[in-house]
Formats: sequence, structure tokens, C-alpha cells
Amino acid sequence: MAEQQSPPSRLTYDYVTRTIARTLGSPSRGYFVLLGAAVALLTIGITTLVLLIRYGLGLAGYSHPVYWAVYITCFVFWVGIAHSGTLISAILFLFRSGWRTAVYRTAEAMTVFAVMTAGLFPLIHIGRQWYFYWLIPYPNERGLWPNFKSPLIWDEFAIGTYFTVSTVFLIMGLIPDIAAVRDLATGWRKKLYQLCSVGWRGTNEEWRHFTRGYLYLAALATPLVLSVHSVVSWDFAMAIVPGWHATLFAPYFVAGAIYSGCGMVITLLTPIRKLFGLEELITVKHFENLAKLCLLTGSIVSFSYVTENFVAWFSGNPHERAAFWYRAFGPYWWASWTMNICNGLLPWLLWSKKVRTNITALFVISIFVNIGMWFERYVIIVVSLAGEPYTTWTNAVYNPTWADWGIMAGSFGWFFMWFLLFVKNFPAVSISEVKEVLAPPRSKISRVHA
Amino acid sequence: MSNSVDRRRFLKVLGVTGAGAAAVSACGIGPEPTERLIPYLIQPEDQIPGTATYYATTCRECAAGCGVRVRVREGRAVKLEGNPDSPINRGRLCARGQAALQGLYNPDRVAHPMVRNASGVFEDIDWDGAIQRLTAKVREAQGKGIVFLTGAEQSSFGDLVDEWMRQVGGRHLSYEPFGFEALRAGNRMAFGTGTLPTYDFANAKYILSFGADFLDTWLSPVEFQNGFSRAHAFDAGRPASMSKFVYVAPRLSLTGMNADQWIAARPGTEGMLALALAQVIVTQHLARLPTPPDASRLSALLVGYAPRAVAATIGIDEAMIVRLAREFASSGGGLAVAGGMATQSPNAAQIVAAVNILNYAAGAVGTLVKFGADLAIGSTNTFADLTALMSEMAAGRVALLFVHGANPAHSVPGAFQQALGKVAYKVSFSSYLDETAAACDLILPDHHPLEQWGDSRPRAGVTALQQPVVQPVFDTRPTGDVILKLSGKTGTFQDYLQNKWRARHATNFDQYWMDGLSKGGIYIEAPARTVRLAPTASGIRATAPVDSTGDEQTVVAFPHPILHDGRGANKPWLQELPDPVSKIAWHSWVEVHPDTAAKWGLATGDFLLLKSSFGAQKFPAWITRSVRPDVLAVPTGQGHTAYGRYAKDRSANAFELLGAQPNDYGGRSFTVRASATKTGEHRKIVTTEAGPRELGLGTTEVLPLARAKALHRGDHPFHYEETPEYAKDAVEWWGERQHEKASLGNYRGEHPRWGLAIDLAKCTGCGACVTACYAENNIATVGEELMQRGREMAWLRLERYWRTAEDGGPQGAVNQPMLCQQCGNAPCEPVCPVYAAYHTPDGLNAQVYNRCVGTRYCSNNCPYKVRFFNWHNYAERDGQYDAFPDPLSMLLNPDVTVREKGVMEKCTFCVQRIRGAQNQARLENRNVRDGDILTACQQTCPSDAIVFGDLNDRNSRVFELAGNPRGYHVLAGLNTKPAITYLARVVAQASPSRG
Amino acid sequence: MMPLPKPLQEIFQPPPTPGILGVFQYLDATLDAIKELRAGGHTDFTVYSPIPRHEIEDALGQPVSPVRMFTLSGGIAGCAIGAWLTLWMSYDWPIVLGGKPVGSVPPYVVIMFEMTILFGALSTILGILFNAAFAARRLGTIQYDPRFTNDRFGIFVPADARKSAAVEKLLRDAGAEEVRRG
Amino acid sequence: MLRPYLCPIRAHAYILGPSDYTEAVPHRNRTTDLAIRGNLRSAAVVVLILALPPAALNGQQAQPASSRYTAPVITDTSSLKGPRQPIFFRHDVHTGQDLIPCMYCHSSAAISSEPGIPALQTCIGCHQLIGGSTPSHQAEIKKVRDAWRERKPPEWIRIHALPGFVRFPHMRHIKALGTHTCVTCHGDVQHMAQVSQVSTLRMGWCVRCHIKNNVTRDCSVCHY
Repeated sequence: MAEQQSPPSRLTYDYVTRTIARTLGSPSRGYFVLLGAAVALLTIGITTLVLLIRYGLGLAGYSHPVYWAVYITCFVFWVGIAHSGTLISAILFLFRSGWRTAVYRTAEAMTVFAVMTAGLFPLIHIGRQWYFYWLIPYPNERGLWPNFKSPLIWDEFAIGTYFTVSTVFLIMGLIPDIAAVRDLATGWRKKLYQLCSVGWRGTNEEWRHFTRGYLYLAALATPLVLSVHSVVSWDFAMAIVPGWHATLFAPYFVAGAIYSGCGMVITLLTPIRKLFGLEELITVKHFENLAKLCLLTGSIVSFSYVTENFVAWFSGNPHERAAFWYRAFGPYWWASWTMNICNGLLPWLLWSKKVRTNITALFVISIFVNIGMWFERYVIIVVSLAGEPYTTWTNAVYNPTWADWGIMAGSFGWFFMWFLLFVKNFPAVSISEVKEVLAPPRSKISRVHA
Repeated sequence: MSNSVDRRRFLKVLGVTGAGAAAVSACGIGPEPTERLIPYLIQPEDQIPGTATYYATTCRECAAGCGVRVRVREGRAVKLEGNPDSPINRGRLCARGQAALQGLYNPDRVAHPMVRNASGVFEDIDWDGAIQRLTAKVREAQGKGIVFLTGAEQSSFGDLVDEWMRQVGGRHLSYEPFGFEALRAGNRMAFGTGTLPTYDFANAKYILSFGADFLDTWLSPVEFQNGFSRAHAFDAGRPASMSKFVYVAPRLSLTGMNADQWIAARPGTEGMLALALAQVIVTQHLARLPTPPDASRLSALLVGYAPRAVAATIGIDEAMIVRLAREFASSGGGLAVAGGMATQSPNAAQIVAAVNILNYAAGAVGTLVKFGADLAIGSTNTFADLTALMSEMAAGRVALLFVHGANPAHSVPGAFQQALGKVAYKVSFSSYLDETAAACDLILPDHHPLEQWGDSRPRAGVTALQQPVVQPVFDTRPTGDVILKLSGKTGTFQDYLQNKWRARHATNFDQYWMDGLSKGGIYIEAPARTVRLAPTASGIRATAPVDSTGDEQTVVAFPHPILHDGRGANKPWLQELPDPVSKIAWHSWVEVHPDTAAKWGLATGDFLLLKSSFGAQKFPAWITRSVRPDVLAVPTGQGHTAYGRYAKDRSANAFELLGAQPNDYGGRSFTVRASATKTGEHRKIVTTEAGPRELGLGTTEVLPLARAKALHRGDHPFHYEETPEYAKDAVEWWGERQHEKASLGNYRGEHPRWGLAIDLAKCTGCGACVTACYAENNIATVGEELMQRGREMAWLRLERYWRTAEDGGPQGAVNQPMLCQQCGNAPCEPVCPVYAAYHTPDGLNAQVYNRCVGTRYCSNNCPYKVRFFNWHNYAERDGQYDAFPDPLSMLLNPDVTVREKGVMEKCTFCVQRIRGAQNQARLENRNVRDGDILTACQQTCPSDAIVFGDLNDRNSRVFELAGNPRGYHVLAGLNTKPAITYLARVVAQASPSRG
Repeated sequence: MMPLPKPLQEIFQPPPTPGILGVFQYLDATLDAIKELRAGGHTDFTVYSPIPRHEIEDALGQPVSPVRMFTLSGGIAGCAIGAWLTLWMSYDWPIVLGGKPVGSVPPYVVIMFEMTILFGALSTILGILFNAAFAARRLGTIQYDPRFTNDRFGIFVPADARKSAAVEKLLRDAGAEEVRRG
Repeated sequence: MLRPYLCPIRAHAYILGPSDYTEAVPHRNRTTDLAIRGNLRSAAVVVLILALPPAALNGQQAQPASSRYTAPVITDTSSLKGPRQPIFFRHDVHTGQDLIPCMYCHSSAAISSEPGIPALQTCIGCHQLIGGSTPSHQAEIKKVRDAWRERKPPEWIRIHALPGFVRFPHMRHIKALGTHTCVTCHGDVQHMAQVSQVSTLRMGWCVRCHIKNNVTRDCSVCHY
């Protein structure tokens, strides 16, 4: 009887399951090339780190008074990347926006790995890396505790929480899907999935608790995602450095974070979609929605730029003015104008539906969004310090060295390594949730009967 | 290296085998060895473990002969401090004096006698062998010409040399690269005496310097700076506060930088100006005319120097001349000085003579210019004598040459080298392998002055005694002993010295001797000698030099204020201490006026090839308005071809440009004509000056004299001082917090609040405090490459901000010592995640090095940018960045932790001294008294600009100064509540314009 | 199945329960079956579905999951821990920083907030696992079909030999494409 | 490789006196203002020497004079705790049995941050006369005399060492607690045949005592 009652679209439950399960099939050579590249980058990073620890941070380009530079820039960059994931998975979940289902898994995985990456930087950039644990409140022989007034400790807690929560959130969402692939898999994979699926069978009891719990997790993750980047922004806003010390920072950073996050999602989804042939599931509509999100957040960011400068001028505070003048026309003009163009002007292309629906264009734009956002952090951190207008005597121009780039490369390697491993071993698109938005199979016959 | 000392042996010499090893290896990365404690055989009566002992001795870094106290801990000299008993430096010391320690513990010292073997390389030799060899040489050289070349030696050692030379039929020649021949010649012309008088700056009411850099290199800098600061400082209390200082020279030196007015007269016309001034004074009867014969002489020689006549030639307008003359005479205490190196043009003697005339006309001679207490350096041989010797040597009429305490091969490159080649046998007593020593056949390293007995007579009436304060570091021997041995005499130089002194004061000698030792010398007022115009005075003519022809430039070689003639070049402290004017460290430079630079398309850092008729050298350009457009200025001191790791092959040697011919007064000209060509090479100059301008955002404050005089206690002339409206309740809230604080844990009860007052009107920017800070706090020197990357660690830096006149040219500078302000609301504290930066009960902004993990957040949040990070392990033994290679590590202050890589460090008001004083006070059951604690910078400051004390003690000096209406807090608008009060610089101008 | 350690064994693989498993292709058919079963007085049957469907929940008429209690208590505990951590540790060794009070609440709010989220989330997870596992335990090991995670719905009705025939018929009528007895 | 050290230049690097030291005339002379400190010290020593007769010492000793402690005769030294010193110096004999106050040898402890270890001269002062009762004692004392003859002091092995970034001013503690309280940190030395470290000397240990005695816990008192 099946033929007469099959739903109109080819998108049957079975189709969905199999298409997504296919992405876990034996990897292509291209995949291994990518993975190899990632690992290579990671090795560079590790080597650099070892040298840093042995010979001291001096190997990097720091110069008085620029005491934070590329490492912290990367830290903020990666934390920013991390944000859209939770946004898409949690906030859009609460808003019940159906389109998220196809993309949220990728975004969420990205979140987890980005936070993992970001979390490394504070440890790398401190002078005595082997004492990083002094930042943790653990009972010790000396009877000393960390200083909870320090934004760095807030960071530690925020990032730590964010990592834990987003990880469990990801794993929770994965369980039914793992169960699904478990039932198709064979060999060691089956064993793995059996373990990961903690015996999920999709009974009504399981679904009942699962859906509730998932709802609450989303409800917790939503304020968390807003708090995390606010806390990161306070690393700067709490300081008295002109260019940092602004009440605007929290919303400004959050918006920027989501902006860069969406950019990164697009950057990641485009190839995945191609590689795994998920055009059916991840449609242009999804990209367009992401683009709209970019447009929104991007506009908030550019508005913040304007506000910053306006306030600097309007405040009449000579230090503030000097700082922003230096930012725009000082030795770092190139950096700040890269930032303004990539984050200020580029998103305006997205007003046109043509661009929004042209995936290649979106991909290119997303790359520039990432670059722009990296430079935003670079400008905020490095330029504000270099041009510190209080004691202009010490102003210095900072130039990154191989050590800076080495660690940065390493961070990309680290991130992509995990991400690639993930997409090959776990469903990169949520199986159950994609099904949820499909029409469930119904039988008119039985209705007639009834 | 041939003279490198193998560690075990050197440690044996020091006798710190075990502990030394432990200390030193703990610097590196690796397990701590078991320490061994080696007791004394006999407890020295004056050594207490863990407690410093001070010994009075004499600084021999230059001829000024300042008295110093050496701080000795467990047999190591760890710090030099001025000796308050000495009438010369009155307990103050300059950067070069501070760095004497690095001469003592210099890693490049000659560790043992060395002889040049057949193949021409040095090989070790034992002392007895060396002395036998030398005795033979002396015997065979007798009659064939023996010469003993020393530095300025007005001392028993000098006498010994004289005696010995007489004995062997040789002669003793003393040579100083900067011999002030012009000064002597000028005095001879004017007063018929070739001696150098002492100048009483302290009581001068108006100071007029014709290129005499009396604050940095002229005669006795510390003494003069001390005097100058008394005269020039602003003190509302005194009636004629702040005597005006006018500087006449082609370039602004450290001295000129402190002038109220800079007159960039054409080089060589200074004499004319002086005579013109004198002419005005005499013709307008501004001063009491001297008695008849002189009066007629005066008016006779002043004819033809009417301002109108000479104004054009000098290059300043007539009115100015007249005004100067009026001010000078009417001040009732005008002092004019001349004869600096930078102005030592061929007619320098005439200039000095002219200035003497001016002093004489104004009646300064005898009151402020005191003959009688003559300076020792005046009795060194002139440059002419040296050139004579050189020609003798070249002619092969010198068979045996001894060199001690002089390095002519560097200061007279080429010529002396060649002449040296002609000498049969050359013996050096140098303790370093400098250019001259490197060219000698036998090196018998002398003890460092801190290791040996000696004395020095820097000026008549002052006999400074010099005693060994530490065990010899290397296998060296006092040259005095060597000479005595060679001359067949018995006993050591110590006996010789004592006999000399006994001869001077036989009765109750022991008492006399002990007195001398404890005071650091015998000081008596030398009888003044009145001088009158000499008949020769009428011959004084001030002529303008011939105009420059062709595209040749006037190049002025000036003595480096810190490296001097180059003797300081192998001391990392001095290399890393930026030049007070250019703020350039580790290399030399050429000062070019922007206009000239524009003409040649020159940017700062572009190399300029200067080619004089004597030699050529390349210097990176430093574009500055502090030099005349038609003059290029280069510092001496760098460009060593030997002398050690810190000095060798560093930049260019300015002496190369100078001629080796004496000029008519037997001196050396330091201004030459040279062609300047752009080589196209470029380098990043190593400077601490990054932001060239002080934005006028409340960092430095300047008051016009009139305004300053009008101020009363309680006035607040600076708007940044007032708490902004919006901060009012914040301030109240802060008060409450302080209340809460006083009831908590360590903070319970009454505590002092340590504070500092820095008088910008006194600070000259000489940099002594910076080096003192390095010495006291074990601050690492990072070297040229890292300093270029802004990694220098100077906890205390001197920010030099030009004050520009209406014409845009600089009118001196404001020098601001910038160090940790120990804020009451320190922004650096709350951001530290591990409490490494926190507030102590006594108001210090402490930094716990061993707790620091190195997030560097504190530095970002410090508006004063006075926190410094250990980018590398500068204390790692033999590490790539080792800042204390043996035996330099021996001068590390045991009371201060040496910081590891990855920790933040900063000034804490010499907390180790505070704690030491508190411990001592506790032992004596009393409280710490005001003045018990001197921070290193305060202790050494020659102009007494820094005062430390307890701000909660209403009777303390610092409290009184903090209430001074000139006082302000840097960036007070940030409500950081600094503990350092700066007293605004006061300038003679009506409208102070800030650069 | 992989062998599990003893306690987990008890939780995840309790002894099998006899009963009947119906496999459905269509959602509405499944719903019909559920209605029928409940009408037939069956309470403790289990419904399998590849996705959560409200129709099923409604048909089953289950109470709201108790997980929210876990979330709430976890959150409160976290907040309390955060407060204790910051304030007690500040006063344990009072150190003054930048003229600020030793225990200043505003900055500590951040810590408290983060701890609230952290503990809330973790206890939620525990809640889900605990409840789900508890349910599984209560029902014992029951028949399962891999298709349930793909595109099939299923109903398992525990039934002894007496009732089984009736149940089987009921399921078939409701439109089960396959019925298994075990 | 990662063992971090703040480089300590030990505050207690004792150096050999110059070989030409004679008791009377120091060949160098202190500057006047520091004479006081020197006098303090010698004064301290003199007082302590005068205080030698046991009667005067009872106050200083931990135990009453009545139960006089006699140091055991030790045949097997291998079982003793602590490192083996070049000379088997018996603290228990010297301070426990003969009741010589600590300050007699470690005289600078009361006036300086460092306790100091006695110069060989101090040992010889007594051991010129005291040759030792048992053969083993005589053997050890002979080492002292030989060392004195060869002007070659023994190299003691350090037992109580603090990291280089910690300052421990002995005089403050003795001033506050009294000269007999060395035992609180150094343990019951007067009954130790061979001295070994008894307290951890770690920060928590210091801090606990400071809390107990209600004295400052300010970091910059010890760390700078």
C-alpha cells in the first residue's frame, strides 16, 4: 500500500536518515588532505608553544606598552565564533524557528570546538604558563584564593561554564541521532554509537524527559551566550584604557560575536553541503536566513562603531579623542579601515536578495566577515594599547612575529582538526529534528476506517 | 676569550664556592644543588651576615674625585652611594659613579697578567715571571726613552710614578681626552694663571654658560649640578628665587636643556658676545668698576665690541645683547662659564679669555669664580704634550711605554696606533683589554679602584682616600705594588701611601688616618687666591671664525654625558641609560636640524657619512631642533674596536673625525669641517622616546615664574588637580572604603603612607636616578636588539618634553622622572587574578613577584605605563639573554629578588630599604624617623629633586612638599590618588608653551 | 549488546518482559492504536517513535516531566555556591585592591550568575538521564526494532499468554504493518 | 625544564675572611655612622659570653637546670636523621648538655636578618683547651684543630634554606619571641645529635603561625 500514501516530497524519514548517515561513510581523499593540513598547522602551533615556554614570551612581538596582542585577539575572535552556535541552537529553538534544524548541529559543534580553542589562549599568553592553575580556586597549602574582582577570573568562569554547557547541549541533541545511526552502523562504529547513545530507543518516556530537558537547557544557554561575550568584553571595558573603557562594549561585543559566528557558519556549511551532498536538506533558504542574521548583527556592529567615535568626540575627553584619532589615522590606520570596510560596509551588500541567495557570494563575504572581525579585535586590543594617550612617551608600534602567527595557525589547526573529526563520526545535521519539520507519514485508509 | 675567567677559580677568589654556586645555578633552569655554608676563619669585626657594611672610598670614574660609600654585603660590593662627608659631591653621585660597580665586576676584565708571544697572541704569564721580564726590559730601556702615560693622576700614585720615572730616567705624562686646555689657556691670558678655579654655582644669581656643560661633563658635574639646583630651583620662600640660566652654544646639551633661554650663537662668536656684554656693563657702569689699572685695561680691550658692531656677526640682535648684559649685571651675582668641549673651536682660548673678562667686569671673579682651590684636572698634560710624545714614539725615540688609566688608542685613533707600533716595548696596566692594551706587549692588570689603596687630590684642599672594599675579583695586582717591586723598594703601596700621609701629618697619625678612612678623605678649605687682570689680557681679541666655504658642515664632537670619552662603553648600565637629550641608547648618532634634514631628504635613522680631512665615520641621523641648522653634532664614546662585549663594534667613533694636531693653545679642536653624504642605509634608532609630544593632558605642568611667585599655600593652579564634579561622591565613597579598610586584617590600625615628592624645577634629567635604580633593584639590562623592541626594564624613566619658543625652536625641556605612582586607587590592582599586585597597609602598590603568573593585565590598566615584564629569563645562567654574566652577578642586591621570566616587575619605593629600616627601628625600640629611609633614586639625585617619606606624618618633609601649591598629581583626573606629588616646573618665560 | 558492569546492567538491561510489539508505518495509525489500548485499559505500554510528536504525548496523556525540578534546584544551588565562593574567599585573607571594598558584590554577581547556569545545566542533564533510565528500569527489557529510530513507529504492550491474542488483534486492526510476539 | 625559579642571590653567601686578617686592626674601616651597628653586635657577644655560667643560663634554657640533660654516646651515626656534616658537630652536647646558648655561636641572629654560622675562631676558642672525652669526640675535635691549622674551614651542608624570594628577618622574630625560641622553627636542636629540618618552612606553615600570634599577613613583609 505504501506507494499510494507516500508523502509528496522525496523527503521521507528514511531518506533523511540515509542521506545524513551517508555523510559518515568512508572519508574521501579530500577529507584526509584537509585533516592533514589541520594537523600540520596544529604541529606548528605546538612547536611554537614549546619554544615560548622555554625562551619566554619575548619571542612574540610584544613591545612596551602593547602587552596584549595577537594571542588575546585570537582569544576574543574564537570566543566570538563560538557564539552563533548557541544562538542558532538555543535562541532560535526557543523562537521555534524551523529553519534552524538543518544547520544548528554544525553551528553547535563549531561552538564547542571554538570555545575549546579560545580557552587555550589565556593559558598560552600568560608569562608563566606552568602556573595557570593559580587562577583556579582550589584549597592550597598557602591559604591563598584567586581574586574574584579580576575580569580574568570572570572569564575563566564564563568560558568554563560556556564550554561545559554547550558541550552537554551538543551531546544531548546528538543522542537520538546517534541512536539512529547506531541502528544502521556495523563494526566498531556500532560499538561506539551504542556507547554514545546510552541505550536510546526513542520510547515515549525518553522523549518526554528529553524534550523537557532540552527546553530547559536552551533556556539556560540563552542568557549564558549573552553573558559570555559580555564578560569577555568587560576584560576591556573594566580597564581605564581609552578605547576600551566603554559601557557600549557588552552589546557591541555580543552582536559582533554573533556576526562573526554566522560568518563562520556560512564558511563551514558551504563546503560541507557540497562535500556531503546535503543540498536537499541545507537549502538556499537556510543560507539566506543566516545572511539576514549577518545583516542584522553586522548593522548593530557598524552602529556601534559610529557610536564609539561619536561618544569619543562628544565626551570632549581629550584622551578619548586622542585614542580614536590615533585609531583612525595613526600608524595602524590600515587595520582599522580593514575593520570598518569588512564589518561596516560589506554586510550592506546583503540587503539585496540576489546576494543573499547566491551561495558563492555569501561564502566570499563570510570570509571577509571573519577577517574583519579578527581585525576588529586587533584594533581594539593592540591599537588602543599602542596609542595609549595617557603617557604618550611610551607609545610604541607593535609588529607581530613568527611566534604570534605560529600560535594563531596552531589554533586554526586545532579547531579544524576537531571539527573535521566530528563531521565524519557524528551526524553533522540533526536527523530527528529535520524529520520533525517534515510531514509525518499518515494513512488516509486508516482514517477512512476510523 | 683569552681573559675569560674559569668559574671555579674565580669563585675561589671570591670564596663563595658553595653558596655562590647555589645562588648562581638557581638563576638558571635546573635542580637546586645542595648549598654549602663556608664559615669565616676569623669573624671580621665589621661584617655581619645579612647586614650591609658601608666603606668610604673615592670614585675614580672621572677626575672630579667624588667621595662614595660602598655598600658591602657578605664581601660583595652591591651598591655605591655618595659620601655626605665629601665637600665635592655632598653625598650625591652621577650615573657614571653608580656604574663603577660594573667596572669592578665586569666580565671582560683582564683576569691575569698576559704577554704577547712570538706569534703575536696573548698568553697567560704568572706575576713573578712578568715582573722579572719587565725589570729586564726597564734595565735595557734606560736611556733609550721610557715614558709612563697615565690618566689624570693628582695622587700619591702619581707621585710614585714620578719618583720611579725620575729613578729610571723616564718621564711621566698624564693625559685626559678632555683636558680643558682652552680653559687653562684662557685663564692664563686673562689672569696669568693656567689653573682651573672652582665655580660657586650655588650662590650665583644669574648663570651664563658659553657651551660649558657643567651639568654633564664639565670639570665636576655632580658638584656643579648640586650647586646649580640650589641656585636655579624655585623656592617661594627665597626672595630672589630661581636664578636665570642662559645657555649659549650651537647645540642643546643636557646642560642647555635646563636653561631658561638658549642662544644659538654662531659657533666661535661666543667670545664676541661675552666681550659685548662686558662692554655694555663697563660703559653703562652696571657693575662696580675694578681699581684703576684694570679699569683702563678693560675699557681699552672692550673698544670695538659695542653690541651694534658685533650683533650681526654673532647672529642675535642688539637689544638682546643689551638686555642680557643688564640682567647679568643687575642680578648681583652673575656667573659666566665657558670652555666646554662642544665649543672647543680653534679660537676657544680667546672665548674663554673673553668670558673671564666678562666675569671680571661683573665682579664675579673672586666671589663666584674662586682661584686657589684649583682643580686637579688643570694640571694634567695638554694635548700638545701627547702629540709631542706621539711624534717621539713615531720617531722611535721611545723604547718603553707604560700605559695606565688612559686609552689614547681610542681617543686619538690612527695616529696614536701608528706611533704605538714604533715603540719597542709597550706595557699596559689596564684592567680591561681596551684598544691601547690590545696593542701592548705586556698587560699587568691593575686592581679596580674599589679593590686597592690609593688617594686622589681632585682639588687643592681636598684629599680623597681610597680603600679596598672587597677582595680582588681576579688575579690582578695594584700597579703601585708592581712599581715598588720594579723600583726595588720594599713594602706595598699601602705602606707607601701611609708614609706619604704620615709625612703630611706626623703627630697622632693613627687618629688622622682613621679619621680620613671613615670620612673618605681629609677636607680643608683651600686659601683663596685673588687674581688681577694680567698684562696679556690686553691681547684678548674675539674674532669671528671665517665663514664656511663649500658644502662642508661644521661638525661638533661633544663628550657623551654618560659614556664620556668612551670609558663607560663596556658597562651595560651606562649603555642602556639613554642619553638625556636624544634619549638614544646603545649607539651613537648625529644631530641634524629639521631644515637641514629636509634639504638633504633625511629621515631619523638614515645613515650620514661624515668625512673630515682626518677620517670618516657613519652615524644614524637624529632629527632635532636642539641643534643649529648649520651644525652637525656627534657624541663621543662609542665605536670601540676592543674593550669588551658591550662596547666592541658598537656604532661609530666620533674621535675618528678629529685631528691629531694641537691648536695654538695646545688643546684639541672638537669642531671640525666635514662633508656629509647620505649613504642610503637606515636603522631603527634605539630610543625610549616613542610619543615625541606630551599632549598637555596633565602629565607635565609648567608655571611661569611670575605665576609661581604669586602662589600661596592651598592654591590649586592646575585644573586636573580638582576632582571633577562627577567624581565627587566617588571620592566620598572612597573615604568610607578607607575607613572599612582600617578595620580589616593587616590593614587594622594606623599605618604610614609612603610617598614621594619630585620637584621638576630641580630635576635636570641627568639620569643618575635611573642607574641607581638599576643598581639597587637588580634590574636587568636587555641589550640593543631588545631595547629596540621596547623591552627595556627601567622602572624609573626620564621623560624629556621640549618646551618650544614662539619661533618653534626648543627653549629647554621639562624632564619628568616617571615611576610607579603607588596609587591609592591603583587601577593595576583589582585586575590581577592572583593578588600579585595589591595594596599594602603602608600604602605601597606591591608586586609579589613569586605570585605573578604574568597575565600583564596590570600593565595594560596602568595609565602611567610603569610596569615592566620579563619577556625572557634575564637571570638564566649563560642563557641567551643573561644580563648578569659572571662576575656581574656578584653585584646583585641580595635584598631584592631577581625576577624570573614571565613575571611583571615595577618600582615599590625600594621596599627592601623600607623593611630594612623598619627592622632596624624595631630593634632599637623606636619608630621609623623621617629621613631614615632614602630610596635609591633620592639618595643619588645630585640636584636633590626627590624626597621620600611618610605622607601620614605631618612633620615629614614629603608631607610639607605635597602641600606645596606647585604640587600636582599626574593624571589626577583619573582619580588614581597617586602617592607621588610632582612640583611643577617653573620657567622664566612669561607664557610657558608646552611642546 | 556490549557487556556492561553490574549496576549499569541492572539499569539498562533488566530481565526481559514478555509482550507484543507492533510496528507501524503511519503516525495516525499509531495514534489510533494508542487510543484503542488506553480504551482497552492498557496503561504501561511503550510507544516508540523516531521523533518526538505531540500527538503521541497527547494521546498518552502523560504528566509534565519532573526534569524542571532538577533544573531549578541545580540553579539555586549554583547561585548559592557562587556567593559563598566569592565572599568567603575574599574575607578569608582580606586584601585591599584599588581602594575597593574587600568583598564587593557587583563583580561577584558575574560569578554567581555563571555558577547558576553551570549547575542548572548539569543537574538538568542528570535529571534527563536519571528519569529516562528510571523509566527504562521500570519497564524492564522490552522488544525493540532498529527501524524505530528511522521511519517506523512502534508500540510494545507487555502481555502474558492470556491477553496476547487480544492485544495482537487490536494492533493489527489499528494498522500495524507487523506484529511480533515475544 | 619547566622548573621555575625566581633567581635567588642568596642573602647568606658567607665568604672567607681575607687571609691577612689579624684580630686587632681591621684593614678597612667602617664609615662613622655604622659604627653603632658593629658595637651593638660585639656588645651582644660580650653579654652572651658573660652569661656563660650555667646558673645564669637557666632562664634561657627550655628545661629546668635541675634535670640536667646528658647527651647520649652515639656509636652508629648512620641511623641519625639529617645530612652528614663534614665534622660530626653535636648540637646536643653543646647546647643540650653544656647549655651553651644558641646566641653564643649564632650571634648575629638577634641583630641581623641572618643568624650566621660561627667562624672557626669561635670553635677554637674553646677547643684549644677542650680536647674531648671519648675517642670519637677527640677525633672530631681534631678535625676542627686541623682545619684551623690549615686555615681551611669546613664546608657545612645547609639544612634550613628558604627560596630566594622569601625574606626571613631573624632579628624581628627573636626580638618578639626571645632568644630561647629558636626551637619553635628549628626544632629541639639541643637534643639532636645531628641537626635535621623539622618544620616544612613552607608558606602555609609561616602564615598559620602569624595568624596564631595575630601578626601581619601582609605579603610584602616577606616577599620583595
